[in-house]
Amino acid sequence: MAPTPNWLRRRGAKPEPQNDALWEMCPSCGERLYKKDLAERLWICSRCGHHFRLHALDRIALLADGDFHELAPLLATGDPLTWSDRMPYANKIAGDRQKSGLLEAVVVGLCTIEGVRTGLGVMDFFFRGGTMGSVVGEKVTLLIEECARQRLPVVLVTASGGARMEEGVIALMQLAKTTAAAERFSALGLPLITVLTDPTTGGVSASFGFQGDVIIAETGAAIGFAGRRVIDQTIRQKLPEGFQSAEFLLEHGQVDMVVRRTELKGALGRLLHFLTDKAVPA
Amino acid sequence: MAPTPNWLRRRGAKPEPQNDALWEMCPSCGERLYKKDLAERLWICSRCGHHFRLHALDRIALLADGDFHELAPLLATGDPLTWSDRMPYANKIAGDRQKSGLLEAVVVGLCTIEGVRTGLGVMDFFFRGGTMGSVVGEKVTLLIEECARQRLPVVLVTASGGARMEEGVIALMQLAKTTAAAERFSALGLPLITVLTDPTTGGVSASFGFQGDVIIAETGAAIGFAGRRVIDQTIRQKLPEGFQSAEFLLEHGQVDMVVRRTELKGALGRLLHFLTDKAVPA
Amino acid sequence: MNVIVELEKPLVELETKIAGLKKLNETQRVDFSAEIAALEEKARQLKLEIFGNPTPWQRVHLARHPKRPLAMDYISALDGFTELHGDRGFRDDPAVVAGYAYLDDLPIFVIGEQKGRDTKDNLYRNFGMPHPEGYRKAQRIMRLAEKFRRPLVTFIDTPGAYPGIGAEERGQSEAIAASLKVLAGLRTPVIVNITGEGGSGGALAIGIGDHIIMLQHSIYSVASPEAAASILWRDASRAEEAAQRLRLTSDELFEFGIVDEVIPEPLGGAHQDPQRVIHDTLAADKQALRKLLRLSQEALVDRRYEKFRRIGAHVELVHDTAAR
Amino acid sequence: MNVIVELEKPLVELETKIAGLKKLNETQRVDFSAEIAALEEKARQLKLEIFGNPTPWQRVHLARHPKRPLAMDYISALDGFTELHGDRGFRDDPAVVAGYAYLDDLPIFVIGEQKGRDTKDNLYRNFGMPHPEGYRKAQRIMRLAEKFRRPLVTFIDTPGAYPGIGAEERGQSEAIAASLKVLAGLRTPVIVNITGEGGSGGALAIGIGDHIIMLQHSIYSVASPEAAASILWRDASRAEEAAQRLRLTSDELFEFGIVDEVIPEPLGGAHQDPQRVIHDTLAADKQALRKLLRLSQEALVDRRYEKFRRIGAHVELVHDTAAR
Ligand SMILES: [Zn+2]
Ligand SMILES: [Zn+2]
Repeated sequence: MAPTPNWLRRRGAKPEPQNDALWEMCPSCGERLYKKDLAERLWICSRCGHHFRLHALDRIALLADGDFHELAPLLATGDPLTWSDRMPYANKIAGDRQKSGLLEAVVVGLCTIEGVRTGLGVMDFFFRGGTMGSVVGEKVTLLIEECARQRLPVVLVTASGGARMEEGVIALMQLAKTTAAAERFSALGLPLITVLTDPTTGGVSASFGFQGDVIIAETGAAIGFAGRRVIDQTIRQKLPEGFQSAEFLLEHGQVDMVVRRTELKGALGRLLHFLTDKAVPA
Repeated sequence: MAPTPNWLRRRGAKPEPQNDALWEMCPSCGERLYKKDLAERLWICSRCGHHFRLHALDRIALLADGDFHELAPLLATGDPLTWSDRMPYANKIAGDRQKSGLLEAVVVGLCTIEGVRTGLGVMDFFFRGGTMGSVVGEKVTLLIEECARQRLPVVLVTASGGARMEEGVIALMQLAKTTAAAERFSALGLPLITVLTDPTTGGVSASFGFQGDVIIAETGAAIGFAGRRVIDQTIRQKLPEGFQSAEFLLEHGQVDMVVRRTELKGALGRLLHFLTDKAVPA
Repeated sequence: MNVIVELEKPLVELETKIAGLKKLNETQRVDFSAEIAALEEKARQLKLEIFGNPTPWQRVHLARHPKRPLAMDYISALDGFTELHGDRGFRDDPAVVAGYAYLDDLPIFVIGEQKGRDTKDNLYRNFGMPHPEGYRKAQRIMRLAEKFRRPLVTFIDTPGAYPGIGAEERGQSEAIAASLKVLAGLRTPVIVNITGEGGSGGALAIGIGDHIIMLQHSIYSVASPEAAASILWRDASRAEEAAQRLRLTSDELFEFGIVDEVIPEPLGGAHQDPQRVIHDTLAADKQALRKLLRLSQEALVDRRYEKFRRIGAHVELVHDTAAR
Repeated sequence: MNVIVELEKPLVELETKIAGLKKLNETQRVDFSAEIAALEEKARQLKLEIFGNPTPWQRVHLARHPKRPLAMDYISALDGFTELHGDRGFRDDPAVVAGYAYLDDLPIFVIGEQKGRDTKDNLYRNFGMPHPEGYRKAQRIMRLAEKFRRPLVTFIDTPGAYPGIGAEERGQSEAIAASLKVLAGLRTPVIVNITGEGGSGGALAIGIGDHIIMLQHSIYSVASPEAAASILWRDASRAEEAAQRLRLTSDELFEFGIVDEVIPEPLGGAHQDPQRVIHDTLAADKQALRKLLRLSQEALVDRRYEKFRRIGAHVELVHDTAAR
């Protein structure tokens, strides 16, 4: 484990992009929102309650008690297919690093949540659509393995378009790798809690996303295996109301609970305490 | 285990009821069938293939290689509720004994099936509608326990209207008792195969009936939890075609296979060999 | 029509009258104390007369009383209950509630069969009759309890598993059979509370445990009296007769050794003092757990095996009385 | 339109011609041997020209060739295959076949993804695209293999899991995630054969094993080329380009260390000599099993863990190049 400087301070060093607008429009109700207010309200629309997608670092700041010791912070893709289409994959990655301030689509580390020492992995949809390639697979695996060693619970917050096409079947194999780690971890009697945020689909939902002992969906998140577009093209019929929404999944028995962002830390803290506290001697 | 005389010889001692008709009508196609022929054809209608309900002893003769050592042959109900309605429960039992030539609704014992030493329990619908009370629960449990001791597979052939009302909640508890035995047996890595025959419903289908590692349904058998009458009364809507038939259950993923009576012994033999033979050293 | 609700009518009238007099007594100068005392004595007598020794059929209606505390009333009385949803396969069944909570300081998982309070709620809860996915949700929670070594506490209150097309299509039998199997081998303490109706396999599916607690006027039966009458005599209207014969009351089941502990109810039933009944039930749960938590997992599962292994009533004949 | 079927047309014509001449040769007095030999040489040349070095896109179509041996062709070649059906919860999914059989004398469980041979059959098999209940049936068979200590052999041939409403409602993600988890920890040898299309998570769900065998012209990909093109460029018509880039051929996957063994196909693809390909595949399965059966359960599962653990391509940077 690399000793990392205080995470929140590090975040402060992130340069505010020059062309950032001051205002953001709510994609749900259309309200024009002042970005600074929005950030203070955890990126929840003050008018309709819509949950904007959250950057990994903001999510960590929201969930961790203050400390966060990042694991494998400098892991970067080896570009196994030496992929290139309109531009080399390496360039796309470089662009995403620039935009997001992250080296890859997941940040993993150890922290405390409401006083419980926990492994925490958070995906970032703004980096390659949160897709899982070698680095995401490796970092999630390293986190789970480290927590197995230290007998700590793991919380994984997903936001992902699935496996990363540019890494081909190597990306697909990350489903197997992370699953194998989760399986071993689970056999030790340790808890894996997953938090599915908007959007969680494909290879991430079909691996560790749905392997949680308890699965929490964030309010309004789109969650599914196949993307809506693929389904539309395949079946060419009207999709049911709320299809693939967190609430739809709850009704169909797929997730344990739907939780608003403002309640998330509390819900996780209670659950972690419940699952890990030594039972009171009777 | 009680050393029992050769089963088939014993069956010969069963007095042919005086008023037995020579002919039987097929409930499926209406064909008038000569009973002696019918018995020779394993009680399968020669015209439409309808499988008549089979007596436990006929079923044992069909499945066992010739030997059958009955367990707990003399177990009889203790009438725990001292039940009586139009007549005392004890009298009903006495009548069923007279009619069926059995002491209770299940016969259990050890035998070989296609050369595999196996525990075999067969229910008889002609004894109290194959209902499960104390004796059925106890005998099935004893069989499973004996096979656990001897590390033998168990085959249970069900035919039952469910738990026996006249033994009240004591009958209900037989679901728990047989399940507990099946669970322990299963944890030893031993195979339980169930064969669901016409009809299998209620407490028997909702306990060991559906606890088989492999579940075979006999062609045309009616299988379900709730009886058709109860469902009709509850929902008052048309039932789908073939509802609760073996074939319906196959389609709905509930049973592994539907097998004709003529193929049953072969199918069981192959399965038992497959599950119990020592793997060939590679 | 609930026969207890009918019987309660004169009592309710009397109690309304007493309440009125009491109010007068406070606001007027005339002293009604004597009249009030007389009426209260009369009410007490009436209660005793009506409820002192309820018949099995009356108990069936006490168990189904619209004001009787429901599973969620017990569960809500625990600390920090959080509901967990879904079978991960088909649907979240509202007839089964499940989650985790604290019984005083003790972390437990809970499962309950939940009826509705009114018609709308009952339609949502399907009158407390689970579908296969309800039992499959329960199995998931049972496994969590085992994995995280937390005791499991269940609350039974169902007429039975739902008899419907979808329930059969999705394997009601398999769902119950699998629940029974999971509970039979579960390596964590299981406490069962029969708080209302314990109907058939649908009740037993969350009813195999190490300590079975039953409320005095709950019922527990191989089938609901109506279903039993229909099965036995093809006549559901003979339910009262079936209730009498089925031995479904707490005292009889305690005698049979099927129920380990009976929680007394106030005169007139649990709904006369829900707080007390809920408190007593949870206190009993806690006490039972305290003992069970001392056992090793192996001892616990062996003990549970023996507990159900011995239930039965059979005799060994000296010779074969069958005609064969 | 299958590009291989198109390419095969002149070859098929030529072969028809040769067959005609051969018949003439037998029945007529004139000797056509020389002509036949010449045409046969031409056919060989044509075959080599067309199929000698198929492009990735051609391989995609070889893998999808309507005459390519399907899962059931391999499974039927085993001794005494008996199909086991159903997920015990919702439906028997015809896109997944499962059961038990003997590989020579070795008792094994098998699971295969099954396409149809014609339109009607394909509708029944859903073009080999499983629903959640297909994966849940597979999990049941995996567990049986573990319980009875029989090896598991799987046959992958699917464009991917079915993207439909019901599939999503019933938890396609959960079904695949659970299958992966069961396979990852399964305490019995698992052999995986990629015999046709290996598409996405729908393939991997029966694809975690101890020895991965791939037919020479099968494909194995993170997504079908059409889906990948649609995801990458929102243009499914650029599938050929995607096929080129995705590195989905057996030689590339063998180089990556993802595939352990490649079964050569006859010139022109497996459908040119199905018997041989099926034989070679099953022989490879047997040989692999022979080795794996020597390992203890622990060693086996550890080995499988390490096998997938090391797949990846990442580097450790010396300093943070992100702008944060
Ligand atoms: Zn808004
Ligand atoms: Zn007929």
